[in-house]
Amino acid sequence: MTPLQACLLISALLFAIGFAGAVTRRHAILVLIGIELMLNAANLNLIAFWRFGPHPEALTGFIFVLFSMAMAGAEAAVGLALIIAIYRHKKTSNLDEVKELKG
Amino acid sequence: MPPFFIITGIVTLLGAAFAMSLRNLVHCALAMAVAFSGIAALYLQLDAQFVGFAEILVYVGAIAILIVFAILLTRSGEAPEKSVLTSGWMAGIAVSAMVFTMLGWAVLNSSAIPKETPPAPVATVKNVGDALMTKFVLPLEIIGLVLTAAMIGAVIIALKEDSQKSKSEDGGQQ
Amino acid sequence: MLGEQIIKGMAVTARNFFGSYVSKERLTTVQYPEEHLAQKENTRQFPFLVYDGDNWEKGLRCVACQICEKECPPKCIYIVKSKDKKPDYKGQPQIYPLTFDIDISVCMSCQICVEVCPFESIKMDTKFELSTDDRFGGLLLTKDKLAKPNSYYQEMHPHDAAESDAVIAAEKAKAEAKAKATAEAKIKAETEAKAKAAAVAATAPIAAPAPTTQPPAAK
Amino acid sequence: MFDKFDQIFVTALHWLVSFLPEGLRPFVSALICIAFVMSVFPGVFALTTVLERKILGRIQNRYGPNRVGIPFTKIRLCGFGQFIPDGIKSLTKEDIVPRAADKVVHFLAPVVMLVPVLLAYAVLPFGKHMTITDYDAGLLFFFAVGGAVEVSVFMAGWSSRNKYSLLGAMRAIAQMVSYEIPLILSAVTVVMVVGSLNLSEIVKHQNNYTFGIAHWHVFTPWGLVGFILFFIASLAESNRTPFDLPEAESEIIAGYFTEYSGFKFALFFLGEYLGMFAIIGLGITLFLGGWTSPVSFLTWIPSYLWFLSKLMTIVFVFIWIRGTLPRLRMDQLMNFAWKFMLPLALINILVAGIWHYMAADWPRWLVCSAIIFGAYAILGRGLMQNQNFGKRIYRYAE
Repeated sequence: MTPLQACLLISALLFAIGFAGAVTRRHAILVLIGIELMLNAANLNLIAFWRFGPHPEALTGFIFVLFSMAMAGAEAAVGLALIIAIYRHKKTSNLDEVKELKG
Repeated sequence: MPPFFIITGIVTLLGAAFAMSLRNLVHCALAMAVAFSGIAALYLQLDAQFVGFAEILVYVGAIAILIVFAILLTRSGEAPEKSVLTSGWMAGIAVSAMVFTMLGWAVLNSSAIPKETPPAPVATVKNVGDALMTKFVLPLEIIGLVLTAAMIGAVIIALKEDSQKSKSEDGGQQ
Repeated sequence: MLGEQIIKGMAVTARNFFGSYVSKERLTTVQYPEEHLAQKENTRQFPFLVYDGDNWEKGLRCVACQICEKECPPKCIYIVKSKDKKPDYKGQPQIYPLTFDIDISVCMSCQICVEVCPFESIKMDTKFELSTDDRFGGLLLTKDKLAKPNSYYQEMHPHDAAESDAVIAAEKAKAEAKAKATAEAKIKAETEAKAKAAAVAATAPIAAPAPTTQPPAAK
Repeated sequence: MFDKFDQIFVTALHWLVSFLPEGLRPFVSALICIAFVMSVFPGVFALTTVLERKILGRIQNRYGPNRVGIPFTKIRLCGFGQFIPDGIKSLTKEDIVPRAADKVVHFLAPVVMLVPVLLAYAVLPFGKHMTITDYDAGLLFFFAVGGAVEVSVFMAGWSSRNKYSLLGAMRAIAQMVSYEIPLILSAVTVVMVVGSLNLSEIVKHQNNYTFGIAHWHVFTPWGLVGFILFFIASLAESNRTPFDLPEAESEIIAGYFTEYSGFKFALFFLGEYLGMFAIIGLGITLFLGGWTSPVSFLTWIPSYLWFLSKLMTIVFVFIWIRGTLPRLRMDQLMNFAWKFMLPLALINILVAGIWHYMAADWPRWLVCSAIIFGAYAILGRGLMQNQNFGKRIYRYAE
């Protein structure tokens, strides 16, 4: 197994774990954590391909990861603000109980 | 394959698995911080130090803390008595297992994977800065805009409804 | 301007900081085991027993009347009376304490024992460094440790000691006067008796030889 | 001669390592460096605990500890032996864990606190050629590991299951997050002017002399403001008075380490002080010329001594401030961070840019000073005017 394949396998497993968590857990914050894990799996992929790819000096994957981190920060901020707003409104952050559009 | 790489990978995956499976949400958040630290260590071993430290700064220093705050603000610090899983969790696990098998199969059998390891690239802060200020200057600006928008949006969403509105709501309830 | 008051405050503390190195008046702390503050005259710590003269066993004023033992609120005094009697400072035969213990781990320095003592025998000491590593025996003061000479008391509390000495002197004087009075009365009675006897003797044919030696002895 | 004395530690390290086989050398030299940090800075910590009590005592016209010296002798060393019994006491005390506490997290919190703090020393230049890892993005590394301290604070506060602990932890995190922004922004000015995140590079940039006076960043308008901002923010980051709300004894007992005792408490205490030294060390490196001497005729004094003396001077000022200022209220704390320090730091970045691009002559001094002074006056006035002395309105988290 080459190092690249090892990285990709780790990232695939990380993605699967994050996905399983996001799909199976009830709590909204845990879904968010799962999404963060999936994003990180993608970032790991990008870094691995930058490192072992043909043109590392172009820094494409590297910069992509930086931007993706900034996006993750924005996403987390907005997501958590939404969760808090929903909690304030419905007194729950359990996703099964937040399925009605009627407020 | 250096052993340290494998250890970090295992720590990362264990952290992620615990983050997704523990009952207590605060434990989940802390396990997530472990997973992120592991990913940062992986980045360091892939010669991407800048990204590694940015990962710790952003994920462990900011997002983990943010999530912990959200957990405490939504009063979910205690482990729930009810089931923590959704009704269709079996299907979810099955789908994610399928995703992993497919990805793993593709990774192991792909012909596009280069066989030899290239020498470590240099990604000094200066190079990154130059790239950000020349080639990627437009994405950088857009990211700045997105972050500002996200910040304002988050503040507006999380802000309490103004007192007049809540007063009328109270009146309505009575 | 923001920060102005902060700088003023910092200046004050800096003045204190450096001032404490130059001026001794700023540092009010007394470095205790090495330095001692002069004690006030009214300092009182724990009781002790006063004795007169040089021999503490002979000169002890205490007569084991046990009033202090009864009055002591925390009951820290323990007295055993003697069976025999010894002459006190007045020369009267008195009971004396065989045992006189004060447990100063119990004593609360209330000074009631001093107030009630009719013999000016128990007084308050100013010694306070009484810590010991033996918390049972070391804090139980026995008679020999409690006994201190009157000169010590006079030095420690001159005013009180003078008062107490005056009381004792008055008592003594009273007792002497009484003794004298009784002696005089005795002598008078004797002389009267003798005079009577002499008168009787004068009338009688035999004269007594004794009355010639009597006057100097009476003086 | 003086140069040899300056490099004595570096030469000693090379000499020690030279006996080993080639493959072991990096590993062993790293171990020696770790041992160096683990012995020197806890030593400075021990000294500081006594010094702090002595200085506070003097400020309040007391002596402070002056008894304990070398055991079994009459030598008192002005009380500087005090840390030995203190240490023995805190290390041998019973370790009490609340029954309701989350045992694992409660146990891990002090460790998680100490690890990033010690890691931060890896990039600090203690002297000439005395940086453990001369890493390209050292400043980023420093701030990254500094951010991990917040997690440990939360772990300690939450796992104790004590409302005081939790309140203290929440206060500490809110304070650290708020003050990290002016901290980083004030450091950004230096990065802009030097053009490097490498701390050795930053020191080298300040190691020039005109008329015998060093080119420290603090001697420029933007550097002065940056240093003051950094100083205040580092006071807040290390939870020192007047920003010691997280452990306000009179309100919430001891904050997030209320439920800690014995060895774990000692670890927290150590971690807090080591964090303070690290952040002071960074401030020295960024603004006060690191290990360089302020005047050219004193360059013969060994560089590590300069670093240490600067460190102790700033520690003294920290203690002095602790002896002077009362604790802030939470809203004052937040107002100060967001309404005064953040705008001033942003303006300072602008000033640093102007400074960088204007010709090195007197007009740039004038322009930069004018901008900074104006901003300071306006922001300061705004902060004072917004003070609300009326009845407080409480808002609770729901």
